[in-house]
Amino acid sequence: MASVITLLYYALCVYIAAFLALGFARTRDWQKAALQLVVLLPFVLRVLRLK
Amino acid sequence: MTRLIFAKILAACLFLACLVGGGLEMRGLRTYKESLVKGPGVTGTGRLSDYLPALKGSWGDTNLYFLDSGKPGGTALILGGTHPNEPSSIVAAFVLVEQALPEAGKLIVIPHYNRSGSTATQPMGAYPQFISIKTGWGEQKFRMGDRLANPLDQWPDPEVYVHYPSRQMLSNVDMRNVNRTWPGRADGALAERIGAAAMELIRREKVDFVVDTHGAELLYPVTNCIVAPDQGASIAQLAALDLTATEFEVHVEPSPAKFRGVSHREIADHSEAVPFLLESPDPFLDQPTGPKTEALELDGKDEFLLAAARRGLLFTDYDEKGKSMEERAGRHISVSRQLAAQWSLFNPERIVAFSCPGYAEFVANGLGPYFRDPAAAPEGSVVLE
Amino acid sequence: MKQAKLKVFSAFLCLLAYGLGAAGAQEPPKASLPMLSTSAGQSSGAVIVNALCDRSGLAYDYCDVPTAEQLAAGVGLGDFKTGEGFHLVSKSGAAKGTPYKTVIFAVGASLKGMGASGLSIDTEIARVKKLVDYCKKNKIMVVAVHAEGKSRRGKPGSDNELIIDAIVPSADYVIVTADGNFDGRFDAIAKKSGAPLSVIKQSTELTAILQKMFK
Amino acid sequence: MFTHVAILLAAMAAAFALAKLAKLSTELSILAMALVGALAAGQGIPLRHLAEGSVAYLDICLIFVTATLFMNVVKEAGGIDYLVRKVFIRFHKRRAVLLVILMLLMLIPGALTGAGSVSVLVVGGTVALVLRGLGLKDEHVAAMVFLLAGLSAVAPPVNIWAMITTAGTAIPYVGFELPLGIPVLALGLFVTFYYGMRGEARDLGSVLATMPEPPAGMRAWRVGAPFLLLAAFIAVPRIWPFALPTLGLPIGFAASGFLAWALSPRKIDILRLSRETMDQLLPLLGTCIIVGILLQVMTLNGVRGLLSLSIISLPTVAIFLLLPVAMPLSEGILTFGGAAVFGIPLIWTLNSIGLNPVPALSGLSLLWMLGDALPPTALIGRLTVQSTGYAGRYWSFVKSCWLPWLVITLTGTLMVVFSKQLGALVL
Repeated sequence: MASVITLLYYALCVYIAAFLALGFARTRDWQKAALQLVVLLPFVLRVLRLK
Repeated sequence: MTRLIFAKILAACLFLACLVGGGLEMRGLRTYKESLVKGPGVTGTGRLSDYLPALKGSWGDTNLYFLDSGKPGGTALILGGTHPNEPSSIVAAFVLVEQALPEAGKLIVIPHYNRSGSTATQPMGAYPQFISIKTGWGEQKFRMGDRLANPLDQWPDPEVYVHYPSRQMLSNVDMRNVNRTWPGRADGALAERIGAAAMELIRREKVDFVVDTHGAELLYPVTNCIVAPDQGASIAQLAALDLTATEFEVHVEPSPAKFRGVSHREIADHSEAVPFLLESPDPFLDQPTGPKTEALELDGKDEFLLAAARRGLLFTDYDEKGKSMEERAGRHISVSRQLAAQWSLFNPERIVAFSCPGYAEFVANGLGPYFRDPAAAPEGSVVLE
Repeated sequence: MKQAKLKVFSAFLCLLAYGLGAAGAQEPPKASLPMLSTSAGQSSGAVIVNALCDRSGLAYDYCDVPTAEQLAAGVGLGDFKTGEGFHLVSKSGAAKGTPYKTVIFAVGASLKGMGASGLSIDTEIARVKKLVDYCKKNKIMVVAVHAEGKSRRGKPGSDNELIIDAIVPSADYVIVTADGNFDGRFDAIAKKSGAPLSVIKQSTELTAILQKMFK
Repeated sequence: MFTHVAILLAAMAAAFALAKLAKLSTELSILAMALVGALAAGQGIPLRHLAEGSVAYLDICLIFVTATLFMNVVKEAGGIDYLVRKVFIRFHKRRAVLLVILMLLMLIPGALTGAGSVSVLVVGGTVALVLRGLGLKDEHVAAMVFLLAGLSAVAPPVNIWAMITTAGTAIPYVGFELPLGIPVLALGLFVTFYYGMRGEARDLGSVLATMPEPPAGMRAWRVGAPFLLLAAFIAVPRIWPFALPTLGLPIGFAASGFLAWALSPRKIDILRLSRETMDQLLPLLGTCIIVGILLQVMTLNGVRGLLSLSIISLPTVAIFLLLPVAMPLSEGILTFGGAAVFGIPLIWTLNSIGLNPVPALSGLSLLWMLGDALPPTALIGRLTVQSTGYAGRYWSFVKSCWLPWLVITLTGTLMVVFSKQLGALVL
């Protein structure tokens, strides 16, 4: 049960990361693009189980 | 347009550098194994999961070392690495396993009580990832960990941590603090399972007293001390008086009855064993210090803290000499020895006695001579921690 | 077995203390059992006194906050109930209700300690004074021990000094560590009250003194 | 070392100013400040530290995302329009009752989660609509929503500032109910009536006419059920803490959002809504993550140590005098990090002079709360602007907070100064 919940959290991170990546690809504002990547970083680190 | 693409590529490069470079470095800590050489005192090894199968295969499982004198007496459990960011505790446990010789009764030593926590450093802590102690044969390298269990092993945190079984509310991250999850819960979160396993170990091995070693900030009133519940007050007090008279200042703090989840409270309340928690002053942990470097962890010298000391803000003496790892790890061993001696006077049928280099030896010779060379160790005696 | 070991160890300590010539110039007065160990000011000094009583193999009762009425009820302290900040440890082995012959006060004020027992400096002083009055009236020997050194001393009028004033001048015997007596305050009080005074270097020397007192 | 670290601090401040001059966003300017802090300390670009710092507020970011997504679903489904209408029709004649209901609505989500931003995100928009209906000026609506959201974060049972500090000082997180609860309720009522009694309630008909029409199929249970589910997610772990594994708020919000989506009478394109939500939240998430990085760098180069040393080295009176300014500022720069940098050493220092840490921390959190309107991060302030639809200048809404700000500052500071005397509140 506990591991299912943890998995849901990883899924949530993937979901959020996907939108951030999409946002990065689409935006025409370089500052926004940079910010998308900064925000993306912790989510990807968690999904890859690096931190 | 080209500027936008250029900016995006640059940002992506930086992102990938952080992800790969930073990620690999953190992965390096997570997977690094310390070498420990079983000393002549070690008569057996085990795993914490032997006492709670639910821990098996998890990052909460950890090695135990038995040092049995073969002579009748009592049993003491010594915990290192409850808070892996207080490494004097881990260093002391390593020396105990490599050097201690039991003379009566039995010692059980756990060098990495919170193994999960020893595999990641604290976000915003800016810790070094490793600390290395020079020896005659090279360097003995230790992981520098976090106070809490690694979120990769226990996630998510609750909004507020409700302690089992008292229902006291504690800070949410304390659910990953193995010194807030005593006496544990066999089907709880990882840190709670670690507590439950340790309680089972205490019961099954008929542990008489537990020594939980820590480091503490110098700005923290509970430093330089033994924290003991009523059951252990006299033993702790006599140990403190004798040590203060002979080796170094140490005092006793009573275990607060209302503070749940901590070893010095719950072990006393939920078992026959008497717990003692040792705090040795560790400047690295204080907020007002310069950069958190390996040198600061090892020699404990810091200018900011010195300024704080001059203004009378610290709860222990502090000067240019700092508070070295030798001193801090040595205190843990000397206090443990002294507690065993006092324990034995009060409980002659459950004597625990052991010899091991401690404060005086470390301060005089450094820590180097007390680590064995894994390359020169007899076959089968090297354990990867 | 247990007692024997303790005695051997404490005899060793006695010798040590004697060898250092530090057991205080004055020969301690004789005291009798049962004995109650208690606190004046709720600092951790009481734990030190208890630990050293344990080491000297002395049978004693301990209560941190008895009232004069409870003391009057003798061993067992009447209706006293143990709880948060209210401790009673019975090791004297005497029958319930046996009147105490000696009360040892560990002197030292701790806000934290008093707070834990729901006391303030004023209520604590009032409690201690009533206890001492009762002892005086009933010929119970009052021993004041200041074992925590300079850290339990303060400016005139501070909690620590007030608690010293509340108990030490009425004591039948005063024991203080040298650093607690750095300014000679205990000499002055003892001179005025006429009570014997022992100044010790280390609180561990109390073991030898206790053994002599209750021999 | 003092001079060296002081120079680093100056370099970081200069980097921020220059970045702002170069028209970089606040978030990127803070990032520049962090990078310069590391470079100037001779650390190069410390990849591991940047990565590690970025993770510090990951869990809080997850709450922000899921809570906002949940509320956006409810809004999209027409639930908010429905709710506002009903509340307004029912209570528009009993202004005081309506105001107290609105206050409690604002206080509860933040009290339970510890994040005032959740209050703003979950109910801020709704409350703002009703307040406008009551005839409040835009600035006052925003001010009231901001202040109540701040107070909700201070309110028990979950106060993150106190939790960070207690965890760092080994003080149990107990006894905060009254020292936090009493001032929050008193100040909450003050704020509510200070703003709420201004302005004429417009007549029902004209107000309703300005309010969007909820979709035809909308019913009370369709709005209520997701909120009930959310309440269950928050309540169950407290009532039966050992019956379930740790769920955490994000899952609660996600599940409630899912339910709201399923019950919506309108069709909702969840992918589009998620994308919009992420867009809406980007500055907030960026702030949190970059502040984590900044704090990591400040620890790495010693600036954090210097700052905390300087505050605890002051004489007690100076500390008291400085608190009303320094604490909100630290929150404005570091968000919750202010509690870690200043709270922990400050509580030890105050404790050592005999003050009671529980009322003192309660007082400090009242001061920290105000900082959520201050730049560079202005966490709750910016969210307030976003969710109340406030269109005026940022500073004119902050200015209209002046009297409650003063009262809260005074209360907080006095609670620290007299924490010893307030010890009786600690049960």
